[in-house]
Amino acid sequence: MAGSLFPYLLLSLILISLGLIGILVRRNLIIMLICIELVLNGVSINLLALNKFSVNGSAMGQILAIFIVALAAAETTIALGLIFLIFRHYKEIDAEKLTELKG
Amino acid sequence: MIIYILPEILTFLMAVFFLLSAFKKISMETLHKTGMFFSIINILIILFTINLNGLFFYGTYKIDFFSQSIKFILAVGLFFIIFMADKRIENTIKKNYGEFLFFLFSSNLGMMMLSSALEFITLFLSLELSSYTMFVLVGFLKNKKISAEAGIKYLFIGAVASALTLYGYSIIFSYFGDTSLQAMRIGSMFMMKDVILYIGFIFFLTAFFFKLAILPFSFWAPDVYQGASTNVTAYIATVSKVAGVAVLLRIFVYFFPIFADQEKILILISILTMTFGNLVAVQQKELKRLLAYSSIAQAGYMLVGLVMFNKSGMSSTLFYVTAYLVMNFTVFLVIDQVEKEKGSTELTALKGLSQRAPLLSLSLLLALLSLGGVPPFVGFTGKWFIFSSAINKGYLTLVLIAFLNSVISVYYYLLVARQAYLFMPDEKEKMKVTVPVRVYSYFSIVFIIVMGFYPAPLLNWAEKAIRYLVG
Amino acid sequence: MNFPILSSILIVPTLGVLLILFCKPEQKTAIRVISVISTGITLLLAIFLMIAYDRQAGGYQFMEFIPWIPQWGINYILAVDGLSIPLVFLNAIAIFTGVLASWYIEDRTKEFYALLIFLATGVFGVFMTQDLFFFAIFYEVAVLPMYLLIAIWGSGKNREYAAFKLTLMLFFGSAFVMGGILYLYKAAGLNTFNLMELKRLAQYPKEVQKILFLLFFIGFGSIVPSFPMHTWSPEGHACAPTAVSMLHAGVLMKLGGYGLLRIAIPLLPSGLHDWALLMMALSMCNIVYGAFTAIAQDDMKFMVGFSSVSHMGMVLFGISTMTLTGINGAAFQMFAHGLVTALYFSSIGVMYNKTHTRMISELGGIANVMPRAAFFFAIAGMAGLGLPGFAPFVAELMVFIAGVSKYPIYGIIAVISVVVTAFYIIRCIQRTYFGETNPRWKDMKDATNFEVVPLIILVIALFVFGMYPRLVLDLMQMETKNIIAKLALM
Amino acid sequence: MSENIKLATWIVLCPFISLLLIGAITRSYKKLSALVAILAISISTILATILYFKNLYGLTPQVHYFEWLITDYFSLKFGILVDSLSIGMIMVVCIVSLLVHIYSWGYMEGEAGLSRYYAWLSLFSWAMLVFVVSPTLLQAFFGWELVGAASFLLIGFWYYKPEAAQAARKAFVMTRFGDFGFFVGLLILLVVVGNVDFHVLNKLGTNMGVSPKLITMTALFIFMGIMGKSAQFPLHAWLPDAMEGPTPVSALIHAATMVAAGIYLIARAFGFFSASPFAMEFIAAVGILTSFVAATIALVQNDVKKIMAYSTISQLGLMVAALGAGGYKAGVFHLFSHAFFKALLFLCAGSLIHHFHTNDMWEMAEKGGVRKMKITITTLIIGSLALAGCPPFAGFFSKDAILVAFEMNGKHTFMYITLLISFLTTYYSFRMIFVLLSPEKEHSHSHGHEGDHHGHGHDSPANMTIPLIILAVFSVLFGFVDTPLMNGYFDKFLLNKHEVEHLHWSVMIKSFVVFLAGISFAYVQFAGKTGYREGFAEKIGWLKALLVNKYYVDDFYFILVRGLVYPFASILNWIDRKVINDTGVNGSGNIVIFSGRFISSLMNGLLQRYLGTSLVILFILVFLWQLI
Repeated sequence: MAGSLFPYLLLSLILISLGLIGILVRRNLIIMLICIELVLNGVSINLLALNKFSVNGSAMGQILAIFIVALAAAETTIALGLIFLIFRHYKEIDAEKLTELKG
Repeated sequence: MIIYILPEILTFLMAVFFLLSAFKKISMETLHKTGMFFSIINILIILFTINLNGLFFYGTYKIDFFSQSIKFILAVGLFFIIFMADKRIENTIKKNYGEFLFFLFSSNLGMMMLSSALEFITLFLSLELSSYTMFVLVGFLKNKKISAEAGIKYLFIGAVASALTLYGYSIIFSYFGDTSLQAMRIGSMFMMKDVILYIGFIFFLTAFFFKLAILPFSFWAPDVYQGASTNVTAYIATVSKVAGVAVLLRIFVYFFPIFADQEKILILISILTMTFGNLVAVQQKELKRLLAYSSIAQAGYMLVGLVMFNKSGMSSTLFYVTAYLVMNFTVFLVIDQVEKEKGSTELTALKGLSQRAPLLSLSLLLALLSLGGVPPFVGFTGKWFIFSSAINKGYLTLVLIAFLNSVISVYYYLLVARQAYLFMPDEKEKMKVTVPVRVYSYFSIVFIIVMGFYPAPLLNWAEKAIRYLVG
Repeated sequence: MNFPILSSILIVPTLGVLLILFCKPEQKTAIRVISVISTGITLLLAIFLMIAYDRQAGGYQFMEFIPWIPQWGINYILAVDGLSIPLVFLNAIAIFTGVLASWYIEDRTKEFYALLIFLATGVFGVFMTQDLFFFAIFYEVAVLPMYLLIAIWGSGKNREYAAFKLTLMLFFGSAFVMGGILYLYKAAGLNTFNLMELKRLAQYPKEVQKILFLLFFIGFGSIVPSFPMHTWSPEGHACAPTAVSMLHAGVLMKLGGYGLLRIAIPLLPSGLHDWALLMMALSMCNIVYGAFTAIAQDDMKFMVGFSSVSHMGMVLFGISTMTLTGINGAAFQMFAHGLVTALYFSSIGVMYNKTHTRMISELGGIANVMPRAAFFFAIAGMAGLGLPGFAPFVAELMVFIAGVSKYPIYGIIAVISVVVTAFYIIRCIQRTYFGETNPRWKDMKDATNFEVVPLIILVIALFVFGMYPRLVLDLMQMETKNIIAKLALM
Repeated sequence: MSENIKLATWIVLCPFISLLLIGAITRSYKKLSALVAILAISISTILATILYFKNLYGLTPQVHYFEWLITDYFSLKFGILVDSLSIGMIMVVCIVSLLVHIYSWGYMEGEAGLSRYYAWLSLFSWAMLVFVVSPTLLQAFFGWELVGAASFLLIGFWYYKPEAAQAARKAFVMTRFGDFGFFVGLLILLVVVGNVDFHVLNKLGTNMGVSPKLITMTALFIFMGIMGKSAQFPLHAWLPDAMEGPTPVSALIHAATMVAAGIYLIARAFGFFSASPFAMEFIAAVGILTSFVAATIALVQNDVKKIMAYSTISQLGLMVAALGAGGYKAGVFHLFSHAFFKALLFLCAGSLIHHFHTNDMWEMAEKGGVRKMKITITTLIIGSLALAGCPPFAGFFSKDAILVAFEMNGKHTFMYITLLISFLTTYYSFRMIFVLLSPEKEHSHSHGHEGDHHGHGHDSPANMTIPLIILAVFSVLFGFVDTPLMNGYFDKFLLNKHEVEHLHWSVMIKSFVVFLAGISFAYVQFAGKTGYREGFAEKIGWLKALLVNKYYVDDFYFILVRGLVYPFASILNWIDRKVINDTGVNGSGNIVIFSGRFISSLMNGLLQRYLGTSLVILFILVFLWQLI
């Protein structure tokens, strides 16, 4: 076997946790968008690794990974559209400033 | 074969038509009329295909009485929304009404496919389709600051939720190999269930909790309900809830063997959701925000029904969610009429409504009391079935907590109703109410009272749908 | 009996409500006429029921059975027996006199009468239904309109607070009742809400009975106002309009007692045994505490509210003795107290319409100006303090006999309330009606003939059932006998 | 149903019918309702006399029941009991009530609520008759309470007068306090014995099932009720204030019938009471104490009706003491005779008040002209002589019977105290007579109050004086009933004991000597002088203060109510308002509101805070999983 499953799982866990922390810490919306991409990629790696090692005979994992890429793209376009709108209203894209709706 | 998936195809074509209409100068009224016409055709087609049965696309797409009836409800919900978005709507929507309808129809298409999807990839794709279109709908009011803010919040929380779902699914996938839910059910019969699988399952559920606004991922609801335009909020609050419940019904049927005796965690989540929704709703001064928290609380009650993993629990949840659609839509309709009249959705905007629009305020009162679970109305009967299925599994404390929660909910629903009945209106003259709204109010009053007192028709329909689902 | 008399008792008022809703708000007289006719017909039906019920056979009669939702075991069952006929009759009188007494309502009469009759329909439903699902529905239908009735047409500055407190506390109680009913349904395992089947077949283990009875006691106790949950009752009565407080204290409080006697005790006898002491202690508080607090009240309706708390405490006290006399006394006290409180509130209402104040300190010498209103309040007072010749004396006698035989010391302490009740009622009569007339009320005119009609009906009823209680007691006896039989089995 | 029972039922029903008639039909016609009431009571009196003459020499008790209330192990019955005691009492009640009805025709004419007055009188007579004929203690309690209610309504007849309202309230509450004891005694008997018929009760001492201690307790409880109704020592304070009511009412209720109900009850349940020696001792002691206290207070009273009230309490005390000492015949005989001459005295006082429009005897004396009211003053003197116990009059024989009873039952101390009391009685009654008869002043300094000595010459109208004459005749002749002259008719009638009692000369002489002492002492101090004179009691400073303040009993009750009942009620009210309502109910409401407010402050709109909390909750749930 070309290697064991564990390093892949570890890598994807690291990627996901980095992404999540990035979303919570960084205030810039676009950076947050990048972090979401990071999380999605982590999940794809995890999916591919599991499909290779613990599931034999079906490539559904890899098909799903491809779909994830497509979905991420769609999501990013909508997100950028909205961020563009916020920039027009708030003149800055800082997540801390978006507190008009609260309570 | 075409007949079976005719509703989906038609909805897709309608969506494309509205997309193209954006380029031509078509007036808002004609678009509104065509939209209404198309949704009526949609309803008729679904009615036509209601009793069909079949499995398509290599077993990933199931058409049965359950999925067709869910599609019927979604189509009726869409019709209500379009009929509400009449000419007095905000002018940003009025100017690009075509795109508005395009997103509405595509989101409806996503939800329709969601109710029939039997395989994870189709399921996830239709879920994302409906979510993404709703992100756009929320941010549709370009000129309003809060709409953009609501949109971005809705998107980010949605994105995180779907990412976690994918991660959860990857764990589940490693156990079964095949993405179709049927394989999972058979596979899980004889395999040893360990902790990792359950953790994977909880992560898997996050996107659906996000859809239904159940506690871990429900914080978006107040801001989005308040930020979006009232029509879009109505759409999110009613139709997407029905779709969410449908997909969870589908999932829990197939995941039942894995999850047979592990429902304690889900019960805890439902109690937390109920209590969170009711407690915070008491504070709210703004109508739409109050309704957001109330919809979180209602989602808690629905989760109780879902989590019971037995036929009666599921049929009562389906009954409750249908009734919830009608009740919630009535309240949103009244808020929409008042907002168009007064321009504000503050609690005080309803002041003296009973003098100015007696019919509207009566339907508002009945809908609110029914949401609060007050007996002669359908809300109570729905709760009664859910909790009697819950108590059949011996959860007495859960039922007591739920009933006490509904007592708190009666308090803030009465806070809204008292504005209409106890105070004198500022202006004296009567509020003009268009005929369709008047017809709908009569329909909702009759529905709420009759279905509350004699629920057999709705209940039999729900049970038949669940029989097909489990069947 | 092919003519569905019981459903007609439910349908006639509902038709009345619908008719009222369809006429325009300005046609005030039409609205009033419709409500009087509909409640009048119901009263005739109730009287017919009282006569037509053949007393030898006993048990459930006039049964109507329609399967409603078979898969959940819910069916529309209406049947009456010895215990429910008097209470249906009481409710019919209360709503009829209530409608007559609220002739003065001018603002939004349409909604007022619709809600009032809707409330009475709920109470009718509770007393007649034998299905737990419909019991739950009618139980809260009876509570639901209270909020609007008090908040909109009530009097006094904090009537909103009183309306909210009343509605929420009653809903809080009903939450426990609902939980209890559902658990009854599950623990019986017969998959039916039909009360008659449950009574015949259901066997509940001891500890289940213990928990369930506690649930029902908290639920029904909050509407009977048993001690800790009673604060809504005086405030609710004080702020409610006359007809509403007549109906409320007259009939609504009996739902709790009736619920205990109909559902909790027959199905959970050992539960009653476990909790009898607690019930007795709380009812003791009710009786003595309610009576003493009534002394310190300056508002007449508050005083009557606390006296209702004290008298309803006797119902619980009667039940807690678990003897035939005690339960009979409790059932009759529910009936008698209903009449007395209706008379109290209507007579205060007659005076209140003219003086617009209920504070004893502000009123004085009203009898010189309004001798008729004074006379009727005096009669209500005399009946209230348990003067023989009126119905409450009989009930108190039976409850105290059972009390003294079961708990001698507590029984005697409970009897003290008789003196205290006399003290505050006579004090109220003396300070409001006797003595020189307060200059403010010099030009009051006396109660018109029309206002006096409901009062006369109530006085006659009080007197007839006081002098010859067996008219109602024999009816109740049949039902309480088989309750006792069930209790004896324990 | 035997003949007697039929008669008795009609006697009882007549006043009730008149009450219904007045209440329903003749309410607005004053004259008509008065006629209806007088007609009804006269029919009852005629039937009563027929009943009396039918069984002139007493009869065995005849009872007829009907089931009023059935409970599980016993049934409560109502009915009619006719025996010599009840016939005697019916006769007394009917006669006095009839005379008072006629008397009030004159006294109350021109009064606003005359029909209401006659309605309440009929209610009272009906209730009293129900009480008299009751075969069971429960029906007795039934009549007992109704009588109390009727007296409340009649005392408070002039309700626009605040003192009348206050007096009515005091009367009702105090008697009600007594009734609490009666009710508790009744309940214990019902529970222990199950059947409360008098013939069962009277034989209670014999049957072993019931412990003597229990009999004593119930007897004392019931006696508490009697203390309330018949104004015995601690609970007597209401009777003097009850004089606020119209005088005919005082004559009927607070002299002859209602206050005598207690004594009648002891007589009726004499077997039951005598079953416990301790109870009898207690009753006798309370009786004699009341009698002494009331007699002393009467010495310093100036209001004519107050003197009569205190003398009634004193005579009642004597009757209670006689019964307590075991003198069944003596108590009942004094009860009947006292009813006649006390009613007479009250009615005379009434006609005086009606004439002079003032209650105070000194003012009457100043106005003069009392001598002119021939009939009133002569009947007044006859009544006082009877009260004081002058030989030929009724009072003498009945008091003598009591003295004999004390002596026979070995209560010598009681006998001497009674002699002292009869001395005081003679003294205060003749104090009043002599003050009234004092020679008119020479009008020199009649302080110029309104000079309307309007016709101070003539007497009260006919319909007031005729009852006086009838009652005077009774007060004179009734005494002989018990003497050998009519060969011991009263013993034969009451106890159907056939041998004739010989007169106890020693006792008679003693009481006559005491009478003479009393009348002469009063003559010395009061006759022949004008202006305000002071009796021996008023001269002693501390005694006068003590007696005027009525032994501070009223103040005691005032402090009890003000200092104890009201504060206790307000404390409870405070608890109810603050503790249960504000902290308990509102408290739980506030918990919901504040927790909601706290959470909503958490939701401050920050996107990253939302995501953070969501993820944290999710991870907690996942780890918590294993613990649930």
